[in-house]
Amino acid sequence: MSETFDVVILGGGSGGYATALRAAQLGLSVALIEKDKLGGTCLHRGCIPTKALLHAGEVADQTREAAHIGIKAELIQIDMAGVNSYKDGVVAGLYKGLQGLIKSAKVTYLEGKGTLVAPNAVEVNGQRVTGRNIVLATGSYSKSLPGLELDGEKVIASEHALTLDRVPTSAIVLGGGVIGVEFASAWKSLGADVTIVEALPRLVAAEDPDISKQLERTFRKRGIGFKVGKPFEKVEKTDSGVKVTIAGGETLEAELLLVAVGRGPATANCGFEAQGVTMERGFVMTDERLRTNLPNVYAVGDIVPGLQLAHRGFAQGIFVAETIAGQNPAPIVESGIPRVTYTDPEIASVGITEAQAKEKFGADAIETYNYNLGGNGKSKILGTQGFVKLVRQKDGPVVGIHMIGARIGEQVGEASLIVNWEAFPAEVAALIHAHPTQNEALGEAHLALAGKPLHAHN
Amino acid sequence: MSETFDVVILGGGSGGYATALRAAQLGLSVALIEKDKLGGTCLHRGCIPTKALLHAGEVADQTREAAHIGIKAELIQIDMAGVNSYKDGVVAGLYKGLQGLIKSAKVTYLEGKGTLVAPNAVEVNGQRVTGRNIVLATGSYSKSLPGLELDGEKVIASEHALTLDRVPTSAIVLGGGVIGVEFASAWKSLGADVTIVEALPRLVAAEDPDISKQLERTFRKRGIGFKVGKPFEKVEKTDSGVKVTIAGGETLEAELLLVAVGRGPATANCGFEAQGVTMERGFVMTDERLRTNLPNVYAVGDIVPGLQLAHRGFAQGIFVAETIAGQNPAPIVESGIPRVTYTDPEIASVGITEAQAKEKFGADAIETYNYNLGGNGKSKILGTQGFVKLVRQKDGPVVGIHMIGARIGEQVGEASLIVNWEAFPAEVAALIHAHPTQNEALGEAHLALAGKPLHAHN
Amino acid sequence: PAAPAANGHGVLAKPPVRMLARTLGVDLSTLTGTGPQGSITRDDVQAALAAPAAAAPRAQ
Ligand SMILES: Cc1cc2nc3c(=O)[nH]c(=O)nc-3n(C[C@H](O)[C@H](O)[C@H](O)COP(=O)(O)OP(=O)(O)OC[C@H]3O[C@@H](n4cnc5c(N)ncnc54)[C@H](O)[C@@H]3O)c2cc1C
Ligand SMILES: Cc1cc2nc3c(=O)[nH]c(=O)nc-3n(C[C@H](O)[C@H](O)[C@H](O)COP(=O)(O)OP(=O)(O)OC[C@H]3O[C@@H](n4cnc5c(N)ncnc54)[C@H](O)[C@@H]3O)c2cc1C
Repeated sequence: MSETFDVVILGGGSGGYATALRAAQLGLSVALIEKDKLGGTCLHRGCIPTKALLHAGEVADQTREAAHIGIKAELIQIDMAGVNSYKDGVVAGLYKGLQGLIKSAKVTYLEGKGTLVAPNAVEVNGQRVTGRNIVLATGSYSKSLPGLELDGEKVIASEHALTLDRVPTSAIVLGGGVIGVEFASAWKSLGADVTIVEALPRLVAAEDPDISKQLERTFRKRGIGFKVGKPFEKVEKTDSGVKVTIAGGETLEAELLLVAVGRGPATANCGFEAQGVTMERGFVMTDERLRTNLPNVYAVGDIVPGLQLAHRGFAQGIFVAETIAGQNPAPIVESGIPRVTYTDPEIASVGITEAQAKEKFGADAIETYNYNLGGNGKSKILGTQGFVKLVRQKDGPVVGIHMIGARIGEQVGEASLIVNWEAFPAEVAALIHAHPTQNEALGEAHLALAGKPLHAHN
Repeated sequence: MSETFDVVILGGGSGGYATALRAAQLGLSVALIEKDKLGGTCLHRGCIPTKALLHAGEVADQTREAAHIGIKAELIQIDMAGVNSYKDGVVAGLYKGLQGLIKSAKVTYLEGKGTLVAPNAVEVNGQRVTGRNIVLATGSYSKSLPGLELDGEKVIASEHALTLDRVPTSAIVLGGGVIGVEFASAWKSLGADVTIVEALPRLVAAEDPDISKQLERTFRKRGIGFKVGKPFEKVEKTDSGVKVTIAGGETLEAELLLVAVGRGPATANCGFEAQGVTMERGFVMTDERLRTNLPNVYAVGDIVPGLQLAHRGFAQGIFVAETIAGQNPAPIVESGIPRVTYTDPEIASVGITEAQAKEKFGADAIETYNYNLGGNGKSKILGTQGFVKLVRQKDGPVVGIHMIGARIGEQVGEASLIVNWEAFPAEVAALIHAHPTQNEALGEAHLALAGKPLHAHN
Repeated sequence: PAAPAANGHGVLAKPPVRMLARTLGVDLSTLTGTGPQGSITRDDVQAALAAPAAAAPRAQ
């Protein structure tokens, strides 16, 4: 290619395509290089298909429990072919939409594996594509543990789990982080017998401990097994599936083992090291403006150390595009990024945990409040338990919000405004919250923390 | 009673009990007089039981449609006794909680019909209860039309509809406002054949016209009939039910007629006029600080002209209690109160409509944006259609947010912060919204209105 | 995302701070911000209230 692009982007996932769309909007010429499918992990093997599975699971559970609310229904069968075609249909629709967006944005889309061959050039399909700026956005892959080999059949990763043609009769999920608990929740709802094995002492260990406790309590009620504080030792294949040994020698058997022990940066063999990009354990190191050590070379998304979330990738992509276009966007504050786990019950959080707040401000300088969803009419109607936990600086703003309960993920928008805009509890309490919504629980929590509880039992 | 209370409250509904709780918190002595049940309309005959019905309907619909997403299920029967015991169970649980709150707040609770007998006294059960301040909170009742008599059997109001022991085979709903469309939606989901008759040219006429259009489109798809711009003429009882004649002479037949033509203030025979309280069409007139014309006599809730919503009553109650305690709370801005209609699809709005904004600022001084939920992953997963409509002042803040779609009511919290804090689209766009949530649609709408659309097709 | 944005008069302040200023009757355009990128903080608003000469609070 003789043209020199303003921006050449390597990788067409959340981070890469957001960069491309925003750069094109700002009048820059853009080449987007993708070896597989536009949309990347999130659209094809991540966020979207998992949430479709979880929704199918929610409907299955609701059908099972419908009689409790007077709706006599029978769950006849989980038709996994049907679930998959629903899931694939959702993905296909969004994929088509995204392709349309990239096309109408006049981004030059190049299919093929790209390699960084110079600080200003990527080679793809034997062609050299040069850019005044390069954005690395090659994403991540499912990691495993040393000596634990994925075979895609009995020992699988999330991408295999999403293409199974059946619900496993039983499954062991290795890893109690976001991806692990989401699959455990979905499979249980779809009829599998599930046990989670986690080396750390609690599930979703990145969340506030109160959240872990409530998730574990509900998982226990739902019959989802979990072994926490139990490092994995080995897996053996048996005729019927797998046999897993965990710390202490206990063994567990199941039809398959899902390995969900985290995602590593997909940066091998992309020419990054060869061109002198500073890296650490495979991650691309950047400053807070997402600049690598090479001039005009940026990185976005899962290859940059931090939260591995699609919306962080979107935001980083927009940030880098605006930077390249000469704007001066404000750096992204990692703790202000909202986080949702789509299990039943859902988890949502933004800002810092109680422990982090104590460390930052001192134990005496913070206050917390837990509002129990038991006092929330809509949550009672949905039959869910959980809470909204607020962490504030004494005489200061709310610095963290942590929530758990059915459908509670959708509350993260208001929570994010509160934390990122550094609102005081009294300021939120002064705003009227609609009755009867789950959203009202956020209002009630702030009323209570502002010293004027309304429907609060403590 | 020899004791003179700091506050005597007449009516223990949303407005009255919120006044009582907040006043007690502030150290005031409080008497709360209620002739029926603590909790009032909202808890026993309004917000809560209707939302339980609507949730039962949601589950019924989801079961019917489960096969589309691979969950083979059969809806065997709507067991209305079961639905009612679920609904009553939710109400009973919240009722118990509320009684506990009033008790532990040390509010003097007096059961009986109260009459204002002096500007500082209410008589109840032959006893005179005096107060340094009086708060009128007697609420509202279901209105009818001239000549249209409710018999509680074939021609009923919402309170009768909530105690039906069956789902009517067919129903005509007179009135396409919030209460009418909610019953229509719930009954349709539970298997009834429903037709709404509305004199105004559109359903939910208080909402932005785009919202009405989308609701009508979805109701049409759901097979909910409606006749808009058709004033009611008369109803005749037949052997099998009712025969309703509407403008133009068209007749409709059904098992029953639900009259949902609005709620009037429940102020007759309470002694208000006799004591010289200024009233209009039965409503108690107040200034923006909720003071009536009589010294130290306040009014809150549905008897004060304006939005008839429980959370407005809560807020007014808190406001009056704080005023009486000598605080100086900021007056409530009526347009900043969030509004949710719990139909399928749900409707949520806060701030002013496009038409109101044009009137207020001039047609050239505003901008709007409609974000279609078709671009929103989570909405696709839920299989819902709808949009988020923003109304802003040009180069100014967002002044109105109007939303429609399944479960979208829960987005009203973020919307309310945006409108009430007069945020600019760019300020909301700068905050990261979690993927894949419905909440993200609010983020995308603001990104688009800020000139930097991401997943938006126009 | 934590950065404040222009409020239409070229003044930088987060929405709740603007609301606070309005409630207290402080005109933001008369203040010099001490926050990130010159944004006006709560402390700036409170300080202006304490020193009315400099801030010229306006009646609501
Ligand atoms: C099971 C699962 C569930 C998840 N759920 C959520 C969720 O609910 N919410 C959320 O926010 N996040 C979720 N995530 C995380 C989310 O998917 C990632 O954070 C996001 O996809 C990262 O975007 P990215 O652009 O950095 O990388 P990717 O999406 O991985 O995209 C990288 C792209 O680059 C391409 N590529 C790589 N190397 C080359 C090369 N050399 N040449 C050309 N192309 C190349 C790849 O083919 C890929 O398409 C989930 C992840 C998984 C695995
Ligand atoms: C079907 C329906 C659905 C609704 N859904 C919602 C919704 O989803 N969300 C929402 O926000 N709002 C909803 N509303 C409206 C909400 O119920 C009212 O806005 C709210 O109840 C008003 O509170 P209030 O305190 O003014 O009056 P009420 O709740 O009516 O309470 C007044 C109380 O005063 C008592 N009383 C009256 N006169 C006397 C007297 N002389 N002596 C002693 N006691 C007396 C009554 O018994 C009653 O308990 C709904 C209403 C209905 C009818």
